[in-house]
Amino acid sequence: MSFGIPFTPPEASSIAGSVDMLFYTLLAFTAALGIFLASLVVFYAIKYRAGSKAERTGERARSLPLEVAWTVASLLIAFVIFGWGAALFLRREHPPLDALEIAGLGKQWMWEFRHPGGQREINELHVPVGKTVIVSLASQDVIHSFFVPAFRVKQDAVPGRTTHVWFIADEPGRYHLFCAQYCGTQHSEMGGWVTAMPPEDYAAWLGNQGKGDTLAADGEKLFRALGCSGCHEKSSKVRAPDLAGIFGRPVALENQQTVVADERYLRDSILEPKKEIAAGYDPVMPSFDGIVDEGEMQMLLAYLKSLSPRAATRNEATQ
Amino acid sequence: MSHIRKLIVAYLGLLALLALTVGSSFLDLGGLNSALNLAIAAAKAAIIATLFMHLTSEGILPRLAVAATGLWLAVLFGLTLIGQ
Amino acid sequence: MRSSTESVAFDTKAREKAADTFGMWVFIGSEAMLFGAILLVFLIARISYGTAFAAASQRLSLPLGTLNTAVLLTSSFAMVLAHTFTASRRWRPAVWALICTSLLGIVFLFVKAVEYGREFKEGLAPVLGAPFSFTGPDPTHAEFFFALYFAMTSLHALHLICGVAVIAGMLLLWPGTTEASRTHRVQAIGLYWHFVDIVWVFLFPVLYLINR
Amino acid sequence: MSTEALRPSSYLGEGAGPAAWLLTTDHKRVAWLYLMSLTAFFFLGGAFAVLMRVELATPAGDLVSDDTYNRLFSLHGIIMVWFFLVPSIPATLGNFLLPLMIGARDLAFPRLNLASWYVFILGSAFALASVLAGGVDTGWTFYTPLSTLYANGFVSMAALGVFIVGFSTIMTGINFIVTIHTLRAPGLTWFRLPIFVWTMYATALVMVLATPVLAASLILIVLERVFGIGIFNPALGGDPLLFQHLFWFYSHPAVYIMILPGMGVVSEVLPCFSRRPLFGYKAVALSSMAIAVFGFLVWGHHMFVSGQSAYAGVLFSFLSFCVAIPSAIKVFNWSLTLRKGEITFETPMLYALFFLALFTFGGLAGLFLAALAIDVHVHDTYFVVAHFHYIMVGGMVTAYMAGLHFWWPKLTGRMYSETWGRIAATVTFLGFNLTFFPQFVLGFIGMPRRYHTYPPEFQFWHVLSSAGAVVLAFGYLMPLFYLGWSMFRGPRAPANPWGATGLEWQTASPPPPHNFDTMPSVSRPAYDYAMKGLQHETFSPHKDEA
Repeated sequence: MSFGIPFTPPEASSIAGSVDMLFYTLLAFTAALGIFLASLVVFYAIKYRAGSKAERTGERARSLPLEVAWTVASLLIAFVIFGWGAALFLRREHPPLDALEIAGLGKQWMWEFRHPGGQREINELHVPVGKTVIVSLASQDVIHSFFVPAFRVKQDAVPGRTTHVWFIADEPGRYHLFCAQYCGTQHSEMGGWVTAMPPEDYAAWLGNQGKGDTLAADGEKLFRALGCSGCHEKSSKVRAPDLAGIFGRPVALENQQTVVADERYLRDSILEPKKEIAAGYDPVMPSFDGIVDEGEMQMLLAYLKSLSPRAATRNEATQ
Repeated sequence: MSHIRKLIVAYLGLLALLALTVGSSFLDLGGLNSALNLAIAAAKAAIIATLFMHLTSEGILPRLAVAATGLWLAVLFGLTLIGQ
Repeated sequence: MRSSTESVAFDTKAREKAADTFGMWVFIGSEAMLFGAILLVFLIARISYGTAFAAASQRLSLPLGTLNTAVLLTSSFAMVLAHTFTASRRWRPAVWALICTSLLGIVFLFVKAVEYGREFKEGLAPVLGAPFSFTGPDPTHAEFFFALYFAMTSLHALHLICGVAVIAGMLLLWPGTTEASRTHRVQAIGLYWHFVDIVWVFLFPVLYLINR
Repeated sequence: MSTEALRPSSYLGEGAGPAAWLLTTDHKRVAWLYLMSLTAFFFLGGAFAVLMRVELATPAGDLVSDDTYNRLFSLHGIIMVWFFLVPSIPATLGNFLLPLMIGARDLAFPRLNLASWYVFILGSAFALASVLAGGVDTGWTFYTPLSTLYANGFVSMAALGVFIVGFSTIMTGINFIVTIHTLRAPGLTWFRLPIFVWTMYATALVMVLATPVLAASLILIVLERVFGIGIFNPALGGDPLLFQHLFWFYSHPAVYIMILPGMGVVSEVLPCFSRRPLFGYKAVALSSMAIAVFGFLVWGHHMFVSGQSAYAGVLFSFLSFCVAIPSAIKVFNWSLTLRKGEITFETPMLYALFFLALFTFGGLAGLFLAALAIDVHVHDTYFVVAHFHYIMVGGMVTAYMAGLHFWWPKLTGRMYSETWGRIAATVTFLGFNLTFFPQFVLGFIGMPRRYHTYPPEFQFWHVLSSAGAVVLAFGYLMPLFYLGWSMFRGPRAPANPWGATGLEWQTASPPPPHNFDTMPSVSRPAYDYAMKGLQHETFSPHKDEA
């Protein structure tokens, strides 16, 4: 019917259907309203054209009931659309438990992904169908944006912080992956394909990728190489906080406040250790700003998360 | 002449407030220091605006301009801080 | 009749004066948004890096800052005197008051320059490629503080320089101007001058008085 | 009052020569200075757009390189937004008409008005210099840290140009606010003002209060690029999202700077050619003010996927739906104005009706973008591009053309060719829809914006859009010729060729140097078309030529 001309994007994720439902409902509503207004104007334009014999008595230039009526009606309709859109949007905050977490790193001009097993791909992302996938996004340089139209998901990757996007692919296939935020010269080349495959195929694919170390294991190596373990291990002479089980736990700070040790806190503690000092410890840790790049940061975070096995799959801060 | 006397009092008041704000910064009031400093700054601004700039005696229009600016600054600060 | 007003648009002097005053206030509102936006940037940074900012703030010279605040308040007082004298057509004291105002403005700029010089010498000026050396707990964000400090104070100083230039120009043209236009101009520059003073009244505690 | 026999000397006749024009403080001449400069920028920005569309006719990047393409869309945006759309109606028609409409001899600050044009020219010089030096590749949004640390174009120079032009905008804004408050003719109360004046007031308010925030963020960008201070640089403790907050605090209200004057023009044209008072005058007037105020509360809807907190996103979405209401009210009122009218379809009316269609359409598309879950999908795609152009080009530029034709007799004292006018309006309307409607589809199927190359399955829609762009270009070139021709050869226009109400029509065409021979006073509401006693001079070009 469509002669190869695309009119709609593929629906390939668990949320795509509900987003499209809202889209098409809104489309029907706006089309109806648009056609109604257009017909009204055309009707008036013909009926009341100069010289026509239309009845023109009883004209009024204002009508308070009418103004109030359409203002209230517009408001009510607007609130319904708002509520619907917001309810779907807030699901972004609450990914299902037991997710597969993949680290995504944007840099000019490529996407680099690391699977939990350490398998690395560039501008390609393989994911299993039917399983929640959380991509934790970071950027090496400028702002990028992870966009898979078929999944109806998009999230900016902002330098200096970690953001998350999650989806459940429900239709095997190859789908476009784009960078949606303009990021410089080769912006339009930055992207590739997301391949959604049945879980068994995904497992097989992972197996064929060669046995790299896991992301967490790489992080652990880095943790030793950078000398972090020198202070943070229990046997160390320098008194530094023990990091076992740190992720997701509340930390008492010197200024009497308490923060939850989320990714933001861990990242800041590595790059800006003087910012939030854990209560009872001297502020002796040097900053690793400029020493640890974004890719290495993801490894370190994966390692630190792996020290709290229960919390690691829960994603407490999807923004 | 009483007008000039009023201005002199305002001027001395400004200097007194300056002394107060500098002095208070040597006391440790916790989070209150910043609040106090800003309150004093607002008081100084109010003195300058009403007595030096005749904000309240030039009709409604200048006050309208100040009110609009205040509203917009509040929006800028408020909504940006919410977004943080 | 039209000659009594400056602009062809008005037919009475009173309406023109009201319009001038209002125009100046709208301009001040616009300027307030400019400084407000930069203060917002500062505020957000201050919330994130409170300790570093407090430590960096300690390195500013409180005596010089306080002196400068007093100087600027005094200049505003001189300005309002000039306005009062012009209103009662006492031209000679008005001129002296204006001279005082601009001289105090220059004193402020001079003291500010001394402060800048001190900060450059101590390596606290992360601008123009000057080396930055700060021995404190968190030099990165102390540098951030100084960057904002230089941005904000130099923008303020730029406004003050404009004010001094306008007063100087007005004094040069003084003998040849009509009484009506003198009143006009003193009124307008007065409002501007007081506004620049108010900006400093906020900058001073925000920059110099963080947890002394 | 102004009969053909006793034509008073017009503002156009007072002193020819470059000096008489370049040093004028007459608001009508300053309007012409702006009109000339803005027309040049409009066609420059349009040329960039056509080049872009030609490049996009094929999926591969075969006409220009990626760097060149990025510069094309950046310059297209920068020039169209700051050097055409923001000043367009206020600085040309607004400058010309505001004093006429309120019965004043000039704006409150005539010299400031002239100065604003020189500041505009200075800013343009910087912008053009950056174009000639090699352009900018940041997009018109100057997002950090791309613009501060990575872009290799002449960012500082362009930012400086925009910064300076901002001052000219502020000057115009101050002038308008003060003029409307202090120079209204006796009896011209607020609720007797033409809607055009209301929208100018609302626009001026936004100009004065939002532009300084843009100025601040541009200062910080330049300081960051030149002096290396790191306010938006995460490595130095800065926050790249803070820039987006500051930028959109200005730039979202700025789209209301661009559209409000268009709404004002249409509110003048529709009643005139329907011979009916504007329906719901007070609602339209107050909704303009509501748009100006609410417009400041919604900037965060540009940042739904930026990483700002989800709850801020929900709040901004809610406020965005609220700002849709005043626009909807306006559309309903405009439509009902036609009811029981005596409608004729001269060129300005055609443009106004096209505005109504395109603005409504673009506004409805805005509902999709404000709805959070849909925005996540279509954000940063061609859907946004299409929405923006429906409002800005379909809405604003169409209204600008309506206004230009409507007041052309007043500006020049000449009539343009009605036939050519109607043809151009229709060609523009068709070309516009052909260009931008396919972009809605493109956005929905996932085509990101600012792409130099794209996957081949999107080509069909891109080809349609590119073809439309060529038609649209012809639609905009036509008026350049027939309006230009009419300036010298067009038949003389009477004072009130359309039989319109409004003070500007009560003085001669073109008006005398200080606008009115006798200063008017007002005792009737605006759009008093029901009143049959109004003195109409019906216009017939053939009678006049003979």
